[in-house]
Amino acid sequence: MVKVTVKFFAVGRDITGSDELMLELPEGTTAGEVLIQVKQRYPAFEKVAALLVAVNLDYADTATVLYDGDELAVIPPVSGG
Amino acid sequence: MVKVTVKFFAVGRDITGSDELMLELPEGTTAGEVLIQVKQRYPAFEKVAALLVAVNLDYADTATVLYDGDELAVIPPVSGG
Amino acid sequence: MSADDFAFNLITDRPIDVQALIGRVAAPECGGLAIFIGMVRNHSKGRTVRHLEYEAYPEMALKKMNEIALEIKSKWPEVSKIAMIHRTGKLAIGEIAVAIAVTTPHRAEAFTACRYAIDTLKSTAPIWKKEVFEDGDVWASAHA
Amino acid sequence: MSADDFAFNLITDRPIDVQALIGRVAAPECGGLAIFIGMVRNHSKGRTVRHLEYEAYPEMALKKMNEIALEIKSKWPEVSKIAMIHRTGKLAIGEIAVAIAVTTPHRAEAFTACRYAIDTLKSTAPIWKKEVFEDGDVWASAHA
Repeated sequence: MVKVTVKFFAVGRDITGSDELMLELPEGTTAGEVLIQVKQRYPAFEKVAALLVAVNLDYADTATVLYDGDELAVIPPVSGG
Repeated sequence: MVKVTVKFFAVGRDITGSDELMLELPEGTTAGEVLIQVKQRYPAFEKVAALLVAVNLDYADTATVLYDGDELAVIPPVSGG
Repeated sequence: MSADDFAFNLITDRPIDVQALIGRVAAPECGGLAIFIGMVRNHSKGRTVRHLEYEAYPEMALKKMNEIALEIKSKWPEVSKIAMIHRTGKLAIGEIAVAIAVTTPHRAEAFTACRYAIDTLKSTAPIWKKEVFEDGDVWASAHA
Repeated sequence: MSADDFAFNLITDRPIDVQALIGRVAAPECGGLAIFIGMVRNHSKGRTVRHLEYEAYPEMALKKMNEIALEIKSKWPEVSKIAMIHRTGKLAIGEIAVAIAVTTPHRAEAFTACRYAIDTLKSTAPIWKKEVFEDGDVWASAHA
């Protein structure tokens, strides 16, 4: 098993009600699989268009395999500036 | 006769040694004719490329006729900014 | 090359001081300085904005800003220095949300690089804006 | 339309305060502010500059600046406010010679209009720069 921190921001934090959660996942789990889990747990994410994922501070493909200690962030559409 | 103020700036002021001079000119005198007089009086102006003339705060054609009270400025190449 | 060599990037919850920003990028060999400042507008999509709240994923936003600086230096090697500051927290109308300054020996590249920096920051940096209206609030999703 | 309605232009022998300049153009409906700042460089055409001296034909320079502002407003009607300040007198390395600020609701026009303003000011405003070197001085004739 690998331990991964999942971080939420903005509308994502509003939906989950928390900044982050810790997940224990089978080895080989991908970023995309985590995103699916998150959407199942919090169906309101389905209403957020174009959700991206970052792994360890970089935007990541959904096929990215997660390792122990990784930080995955769920990135709603950005609106800085 | 018309009275015209001729103003000098930058390299022009260095050449003439003064900010301005007053000229009394026959009616119908043009800006270009004043420029020729100035160059005759101060031959060093021949070394200044692309001298422009302004009449009453606007760039003016050398054919511009001068009237009593006009302010003519001899404008060396600008280098602001 | 590290972004630290020529870039100063910051996510802060304190007001942005433009004069200090200029001090970060001023260089004796550079004559041209372009700055972009994004301020809080009093309306959005026809609605009256009361204030904004900015939130960032600060570690990643800073990493993105450093990447943008490196990318700019590689696209426009003439660029001497660049500084990008984005504010977080509650901002009133007219306050500065983001400020970007770029110095170059000649001005053309300063404008181009500054424009590129704000465009790229807005589309990639993980920063979010909540628009607070008289009658509710919404996380902005467009980066117009 | 008069330039006074949306423009603040100034020729001054006092140091230019960028924060005050921003205050001149900030508008609650405008989110984008582009600024260009021209600073005194420590070299010119390979020679070491000790300081610069700027001289203006102030009445005409101000008239040109107002004309530039009107022209910008007609080219880019979206422009909300514009401020142009040019300094005269003796300037040390790193001091600000010129600062131009333009606000628009959206940023693209702010950059374009600001770029146009500095380019046009440099090529048309009757302002001259004397470069003082270690071993002499010269009135600059190019407006690079």
